[in-house]
Amino acid sequence: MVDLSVDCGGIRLANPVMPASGTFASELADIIELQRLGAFVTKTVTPGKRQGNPTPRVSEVPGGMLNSIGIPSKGVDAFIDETIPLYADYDVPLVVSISADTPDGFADICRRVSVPGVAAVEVNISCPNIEDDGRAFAMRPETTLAVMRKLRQATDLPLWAKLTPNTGEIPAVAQAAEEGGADALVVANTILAMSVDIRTRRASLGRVMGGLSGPAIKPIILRMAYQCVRAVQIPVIGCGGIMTAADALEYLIVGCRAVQVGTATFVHPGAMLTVIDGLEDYCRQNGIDRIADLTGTLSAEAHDASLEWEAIA
Amino acid sequence: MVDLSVDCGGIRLANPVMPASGTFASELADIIELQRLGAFVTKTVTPGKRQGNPTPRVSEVPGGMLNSIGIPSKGVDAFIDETIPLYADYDVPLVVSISADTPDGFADICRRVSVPGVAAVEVNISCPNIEDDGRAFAMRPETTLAVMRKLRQATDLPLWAKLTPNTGEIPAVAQAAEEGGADALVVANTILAMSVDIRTRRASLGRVMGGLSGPAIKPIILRMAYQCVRAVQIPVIGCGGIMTAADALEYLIVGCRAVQVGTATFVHPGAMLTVIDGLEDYCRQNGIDRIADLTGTLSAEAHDASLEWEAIA
Amino acid sequence: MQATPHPLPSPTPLAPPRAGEFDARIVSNEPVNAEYRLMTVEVPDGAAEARPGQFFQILCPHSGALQPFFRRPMSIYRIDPAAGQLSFLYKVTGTGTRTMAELEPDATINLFGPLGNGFTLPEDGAPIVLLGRGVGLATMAPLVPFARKAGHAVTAILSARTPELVMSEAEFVDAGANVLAVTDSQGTSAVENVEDMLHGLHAEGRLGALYVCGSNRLMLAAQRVARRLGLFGEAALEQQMACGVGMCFCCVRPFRQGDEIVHRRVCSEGPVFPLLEALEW
Amino acid sequence: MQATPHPLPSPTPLAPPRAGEFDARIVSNEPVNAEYRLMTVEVPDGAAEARPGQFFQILCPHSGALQPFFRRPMSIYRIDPAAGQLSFLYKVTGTGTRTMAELEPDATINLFGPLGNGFTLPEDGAPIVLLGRGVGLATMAPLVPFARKAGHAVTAILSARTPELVMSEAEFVDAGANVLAVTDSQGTSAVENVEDMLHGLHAEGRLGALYVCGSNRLMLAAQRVARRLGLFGEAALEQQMACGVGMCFCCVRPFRQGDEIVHRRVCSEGPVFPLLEALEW
Ligand SMILES: Cc1cc2nc3c(=O)[nH]c(=O)nc-3n(C[C@H](O)[C@H](O)[C@H](O)COP(=O)(O)OP(=O)(O)OC[C@H]3O[C@@H](n4cnc5c(N)ncnc54)[C@H](O)[C@@H]3O)c2cc1C
Ligand SMILES: Cc1cc2nc3c(=O)[nH]c(=O)nc-3n(C[C@H](O)[C@H](O)[C@H](O)COP(=O)(O)OP(=O)(O)OC[C@H]3O[C@@H](n4cnc5c(N)ncnc54)[C@H](O)[C@@H]3O)c2cc1C
Ligand SMILES: Cc1cc2nc3c(=O)[nH]c(=O)nc-3n(C[C@H](O)[C@H](O)[C@H](O)COP(=O)(O)O)c2cc1C
Ligand SMILES: Cc1cc2nc3c(=O)[nH]c(=O)nc-3n(C[C@H](O)[C@H](O)[C@H](O)COP(=O)(O)O)c2cc1C
Ligand code: FES
Ligand code: FES
Repeated sequence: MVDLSVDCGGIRLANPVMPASGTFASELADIIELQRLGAFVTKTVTPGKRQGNPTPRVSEVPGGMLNSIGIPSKGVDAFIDETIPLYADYDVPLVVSISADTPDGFADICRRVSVPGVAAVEVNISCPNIEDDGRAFAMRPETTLAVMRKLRQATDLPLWAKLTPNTGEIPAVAQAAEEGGADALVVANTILAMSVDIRTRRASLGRVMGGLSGPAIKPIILRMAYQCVRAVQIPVIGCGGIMTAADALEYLIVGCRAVQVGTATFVHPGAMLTVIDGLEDYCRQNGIDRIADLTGTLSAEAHDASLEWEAIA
Repeated sequence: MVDLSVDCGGIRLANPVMPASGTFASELADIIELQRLGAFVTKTVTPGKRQGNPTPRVSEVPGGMLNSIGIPSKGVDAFIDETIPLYADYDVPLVVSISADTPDGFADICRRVSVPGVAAVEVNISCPNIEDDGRAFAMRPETTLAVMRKLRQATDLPLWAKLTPNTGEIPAVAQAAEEGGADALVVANTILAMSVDIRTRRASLGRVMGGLSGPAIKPIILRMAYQCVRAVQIPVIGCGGIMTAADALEYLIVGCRAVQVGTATFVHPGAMLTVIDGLEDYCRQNGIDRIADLTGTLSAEAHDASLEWEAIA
Repeated sequence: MQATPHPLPSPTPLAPPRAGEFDARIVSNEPVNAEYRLMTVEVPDGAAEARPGQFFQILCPHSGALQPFFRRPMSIYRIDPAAGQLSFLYKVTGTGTRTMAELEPDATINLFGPLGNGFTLPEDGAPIVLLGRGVGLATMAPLVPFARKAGHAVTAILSARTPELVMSEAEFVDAGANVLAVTDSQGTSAVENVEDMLHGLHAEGRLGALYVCGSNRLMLAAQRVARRLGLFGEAALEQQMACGVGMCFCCVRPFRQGDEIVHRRVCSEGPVFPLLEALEW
Repeated sequence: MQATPHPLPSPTPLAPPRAGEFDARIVSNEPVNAEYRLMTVEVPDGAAEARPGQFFQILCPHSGALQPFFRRPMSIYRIDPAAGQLSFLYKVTGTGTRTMAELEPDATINLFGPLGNGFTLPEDGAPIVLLGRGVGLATMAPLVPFARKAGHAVTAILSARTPELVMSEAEFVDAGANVLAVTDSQGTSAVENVEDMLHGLHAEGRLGALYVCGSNRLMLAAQRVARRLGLFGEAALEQQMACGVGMCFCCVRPFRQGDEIVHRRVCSEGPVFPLLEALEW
């Protein structure tokens, strides 16, 4: 028997596989055995009600998808009353993803979702901060540190900071999140992108730009996860383009403690379970008793060269 | 007859399609009719001789490839003596890509390659600047402005600045390049990424991290090209993931004046010619007499929303 | 919530079977006309219990440069629980349907479903009228045998560009529907004419509830008639989908709910909605 | 530059035909043993003029989850200009070769080539010895008929794990080579034994030039023998490729050039190199 459990950012998970925010909902209970997941992560909830973006909200591109769903939200009160209870019967830690457009608003919603039944709070700091010209909090270390400090004071629950891959300085942002009190990092959200329908000459999304997710981004996010692992002491949760156990293994090997699976669930509703099974098989075949031992086993010999690496030219 | 010619950053091209630096060499003359290309762009040359990176230097990933070729270079003197003359017999503008690891070194090599037979200089400022901790020049607006000012003084030839997509502030970097004297922008170089062989638990590249290119990056680079088009007055040359004429059309529609084709040539050696043919067909079928008229024809109605866009959440 | 009262008792909900992902063997995949094809697949126990109006998310294969990433939603066109078979009637339009069209019998195709909420029938055996065009006919076809079995008289108004393109007429007739074809080329498909036909059917006692799919114009016409006559009705709607099960919120459309305009997910809250709540697109 | 003098006149360069990208019809694609398959394709005029040691860049199809991105380099195994056919002998190892293996006769496959520089033969009709293992046999096989036609006696030492895995023995014999098989299971493939065999062949006047491919150990042995006896020789090498034509510099390997270690591109400066310049890998 392989021990798949991991300690991750203040909570213990039965296995390192969980859904990515916005790609999971209780509706999935009709289709797969939710009890088998390492954690539940909810769609980001905002303080007030929001409609989300105009349609078309998604578009497929080679090896992935664009989305500009935005954050349609019924507001935090309805979320606490209606959504949290949906998961009460499961013996799986519930991680609530939150966002707000000011640091104080963020702290406030964080306080409000810190209720029984919630195991950790994932803070989606990849969203725009209206006090910084609409730049996402996690674009810069300074704004990351500031918002994380406020969030840290707002809750005793474990805090997971979800970073944006759109920044040019992810290691520094990761360090700022750690310094600000994050218990784990989720690396990362979607990459800003777009596509055009050449027949109509219109952007394929109603909002023109949107977030790229799916296999296309995996090599980029894997690199960022690896950079973060080397920059901080807290656990890093890899998230980007995981379709199979092999993809999840890459994240664990470069040093992630756990992974989130997003877009894959849209293509294969059972993708998370297939990943869990595949991780177990890999461990068994490779004589690994505890999956936690796999974390950070990237062969060391090439590391030094990469330390100085900045661009490829 | 469709007029495919475009004015682009100080030179006139017979058509808007050219190779991306590092994915083209005179060897291609044995295989395709080079005379049909809009321009020639050479592999980046550095002041001195360089070996390049350890192997494996490439790895395939879903929808693209990683490379850590580095810049093996025979040095600028051999380049001027041996490489430039190879293109003397063609009636196609020759664009020489250069790089160096200090601003002064950059200015110096720029001066030296400004010889007869060279139509424009592409400055690969996506490469590390040893005076800025090895960060690439084009990671920040300040270092971009500084190096572009020096380069501008070093040559009277048109200067094309090739940006890196690894920055979090590409519009500001684009503006700095323009302010520093660039005649056009090439958007963009490869995206830093990595992958791991889960059997050996080694990075698949000898250098661990490398640049992602090919279809996987197209939606990201297209977004950046669009952002740059809106940020500057000088022409933008789109470069990233173009495999077909449809891909090139997306770049033109969002506002690029010309395009560069890289990785596609490795898969289909005739890719650039297929793109040229496809552009001509599209113009003919859509009643467009001059391809230059297609630039920037993205349907305007959705633009406003995207102006405020910063992150998707 | 139904915006206007209707004279029929509350409809019977048809509980869908549990949805699943599975590989199905293709029995046949033949062109029906220049644009449409009919694919019949063998499905595991239970899946053939799907209800009219429900749909499957089809994983279209990759083929050369065509690399569909999302699944494609397709209504169930024919349900044959005895044979354990389902059919899809689909229009070959883009990437995914083109690769679907290339599949040969005996190949497998990955399906996810049945998904969504099917049509509901009035309880009192009232006569029903189906109104459809194009792909909409595929969605409504399986309602005919279900409604007949439940004792409803069925009239189907099938709209198309030309008489040759009126699809599935035989399918509807065989299943026991009274079919009226209207076409653009004969000038019979104009909205006013269809509205007149509906009033005529009502006068003859043949219109007790109204179902519509596949055309915005027809839906608006059906809404006017249903509002005027106080009829129960349903509309099956389309929207681009990613997850197909209510998680991603990409498939929303606006609906009238009392005085409010609300967003609902076509996949999980539909694709069949109360006729009078649907907004035009 | 040849590092040591050799007693043979300078070799005859064999000018390769112009390379091109084209779709080829597959004539057959059969397993040869548990690991290897043989694919024969019909090629347009000119392409069948390829030279031994040259290779093609094969665009392997996408198949389900297997999505090879790069082309795969494959040596030409058999050249039949009369029939306008070429064959590749390939080992099914990873993504690309697995999708190649799925192709049926009459399907098309996209090829780019012929590429690279082939083997050169000594001018004076000296007897030659080929030394190969595994995939290396595929690369050297077409050299046999070429060398025989040019008047060279040919001995081929074929190395393998077991006698059953000695590939292409018949191909070599039919083309006129004297074949010596050495295997691990029989204990005959050890480097020392092979070196002894080479010395023996030299003593018999059967070793005038030496060609090696497919094993680092064998290459080093061949280098020792060639250096000791002052022989002309060539080694065909492998390295991962992207462009296949010298543009991307991913396929470099280190070589001895006088006192220097230099990088050369296997695709365009090779894949056949002077034996004594190649460095072990
Ligand atoms: C619930 C439901 C049931 C449907 N039933 C049928 C049916 O029985 N027969 C039939 O022919 N068609 C049906 N459609 C429409 C069908 O899904 C589209 O024609 C199909 O997705 C087009 O895919 P494509 O790859 O050919 O086109 P592409 O243009 O390549 O598709 C690109 C993207 O747009 C989406 N898309 C394109 N058109 C539509 C559309 N009309 N509705 C929703 N998404 C779309 C695709 O799913 C894909 O995500 C149904 C749609 C829905 C929502
Ligand atoms: C000039 C040349 C001639 C060759 N001739 C033959 C031949 O006749 N028969 C034969 O069976 N094999 C030959 N090979 C090796 C063959 O190219 C590889 O076995 C093949 O590329 C493996 O592809 P894959 O998709 O199965 O493996 P994967 O592991 O999926 O390949 C991943 C990547 O590594 C590359 N790669 C893997 N192994 C090798 C290798 N040994 N050499 C170069 N690249 C490799 C692939 O091309 C691809 O880019 C030759 C190689 C070269 C360079
Ligand atoms: C449709 C969709 C909606 C998403 N919504 C959210 C969200 O509400 N909050 C959030 O933090 N991330 C959201 N994401 C990002 C995912 O959580 C994840 O970071 C990203 O998709 C990369 O992982 P993947 O490639 O496995 O999908 C969303 C992604 C998609 C595709
Ligand atoms: C093998 C390889 C080598 C490259 N070398 C260079 C280089 O020397 N200088 C440079 O500016 N860009 C270099 N690039 C980047 C390309 O010019 C181009 O910006 C990038 O590949 C994106 O375009 P693509 O997706 O069409 O390949 C290289 C790319 C590849 C794949
Ligand atoms: S398709 Fe995902 S919510 Fe409807
Ligand atoms: S494969 Fe590109 S240089 Fe050899």
